[in-house]
Amino acid sequence: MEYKVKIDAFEGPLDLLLHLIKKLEIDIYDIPVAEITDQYLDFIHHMQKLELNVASEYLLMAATLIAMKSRMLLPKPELLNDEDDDSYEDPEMTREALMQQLLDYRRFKEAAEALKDSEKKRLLLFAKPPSDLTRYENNDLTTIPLSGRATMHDMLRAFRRLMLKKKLEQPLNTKIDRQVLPIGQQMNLVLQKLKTSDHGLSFHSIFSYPDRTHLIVTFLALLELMKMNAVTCVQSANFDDILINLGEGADDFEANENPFDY
Amino acid sequence: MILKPTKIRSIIEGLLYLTGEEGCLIEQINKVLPECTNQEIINYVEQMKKDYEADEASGLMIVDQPKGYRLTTKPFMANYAESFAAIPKTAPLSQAALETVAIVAYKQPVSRIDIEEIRGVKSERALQTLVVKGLIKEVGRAEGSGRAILYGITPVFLDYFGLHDLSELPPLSEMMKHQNEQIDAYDLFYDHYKETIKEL
Amino acid sequence: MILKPTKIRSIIEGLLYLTGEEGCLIEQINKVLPECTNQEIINYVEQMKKDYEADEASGLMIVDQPKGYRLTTKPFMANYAESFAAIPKTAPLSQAALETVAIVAYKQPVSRIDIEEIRGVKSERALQTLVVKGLIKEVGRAEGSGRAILYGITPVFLDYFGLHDLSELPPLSEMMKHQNEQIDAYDLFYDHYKETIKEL
Repeated sequence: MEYKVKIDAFEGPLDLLLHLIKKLEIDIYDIPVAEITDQYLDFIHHMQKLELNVASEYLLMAATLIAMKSRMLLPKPELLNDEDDDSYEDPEMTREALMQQLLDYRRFKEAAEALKDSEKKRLLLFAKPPSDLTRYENNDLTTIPLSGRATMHDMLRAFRRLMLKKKLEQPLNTKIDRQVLPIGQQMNLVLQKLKTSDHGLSFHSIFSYPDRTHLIVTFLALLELMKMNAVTCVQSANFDDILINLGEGADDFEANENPFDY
Repeated sequence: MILKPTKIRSIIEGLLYLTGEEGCLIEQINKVLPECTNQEIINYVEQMKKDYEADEASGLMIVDQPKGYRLTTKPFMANYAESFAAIPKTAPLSQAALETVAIVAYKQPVSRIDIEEIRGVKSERALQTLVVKGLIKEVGRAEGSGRAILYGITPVFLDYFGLHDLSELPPLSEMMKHQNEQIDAYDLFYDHYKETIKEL
Repeated sequence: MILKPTKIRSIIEGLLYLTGEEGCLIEQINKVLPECTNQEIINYVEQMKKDYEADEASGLMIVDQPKGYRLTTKPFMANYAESFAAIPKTAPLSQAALETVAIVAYKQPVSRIDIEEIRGVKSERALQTLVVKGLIKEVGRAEGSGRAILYGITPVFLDYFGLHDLSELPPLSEMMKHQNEQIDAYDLFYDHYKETIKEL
């Protein structure tokens, strides 16, 4: 018999037993305890890699099998009183229980196999992303009934789960935490963004960090720039996004010498 | 206005196209086609399924999803589709996860201990994977001191395995009736195992 | 191996379906079907165009676009698409979309590559969905040769998640402190599958 097997080729002691039963052409309804025990022990001796955390399950089964085998070799105690029965474990009962366990496990293993088939088929099927129906709809997310929406908690849980999955232990925002943001520097940044963008920037896009200090400093920087005519702000209607464009004073602005570094 | 059957069919096809991988609920189709009953819609789609399948010149097919349908490419298209980089590949479930999800599906609501008793091994990791993938979820707590978490399957499970509803799972008890056939299936299973073993 | 004309047709149909509203370049089809010349592909598609048009039971058609084709719904479908779009959406954002939008909220401005690094999977579709829904938008371009699109969140994001401003997002460092508890909290996430499986 070929024994060069890693333990992870099997899902556990029951799986290994089923494998042996199959391989030795044993009738699962009449398992020869001595033979299966020897084979089982032989097998786990030869397993190349018996990891400690999984080994216990295999060893427990080995112990059960050995106990069963040795009891079967012993003569049955005779003239038992009902009261004395407690101390005696009938190996036939243990064998019956093991058989039942194996049958149960095999049923689910077969069910898993059927599912695996469905999965395999399913993974071969592809579909396009949903079409953009916005041209047909009022694209107002607020029309989604509150009950149907994903909540903040949904989002945060999704995120935590993701972080856990990736085992990213370091907070992502260490870079921007406690960062000192002089207004002058922020004014510069806004101007640079505007200069590299050919169509102006939306008010919102300037506030790109979820950090209170950053928001306030950026807002102050924007007010300063407006005062200096370095930028102009346009809002086409109430509550519309404000569009920021370079102003006439932009070229005069010498950021490094500005007095707003407080 | 009474719609012709061909028209109804074309509308269903159009909706299935538009919704793509999200698929379309029977109920949604019904809202667009209020003149049809749900049963009529089901009949139309079932006929369309057959037609797609029979049409060798078509690369498309319709599959079930919970309470609805989805238009997908036929399996043979997988080879061709994979050359389009944008399609993300999904890794199949591990053997442990498959066994665990099968137990949850047939025995729900079920606790981790119940599952471990059947499998004979620790199943915490497999359960966690399945929860993260959304295939199972906590559906309650067992009575008694431990108040163990009880697991059940989710609509994602049905979708993942291409089932309309749980009743489409082959009954376990029936599987027992055909033990001889099952043994053959088991042989096949272990043939597969041997391959795995060789690869190791 | 020589492919049958019906097979070639079905492959083209499958590719056109998968590329959806983006469409497919003749050149791309040719890469998948190297045994056909561009002219042969054009002939196939032109024939398919006619067939779709003549088929009253189909809601789809093929339209030209520069150097390629696109599968789309027939014009009459607009009405039905509209009534479909008017159905109140009860489906919350997908898992992929939630993960992606969380990353954008915490890391903005952030490129697709950054997001994919964190998630470990392609995220183009999730980004596309979020842009379409108005939750995120392009806020600039990364420096460097690629000039990758940088994404940030929009006022719709704040509104959708019921925030007054971004400072109301819990700091990441706090969130990450309770990782162990989170494992149990995961299944709560699937609470939005409000229906238990029995109700399906």
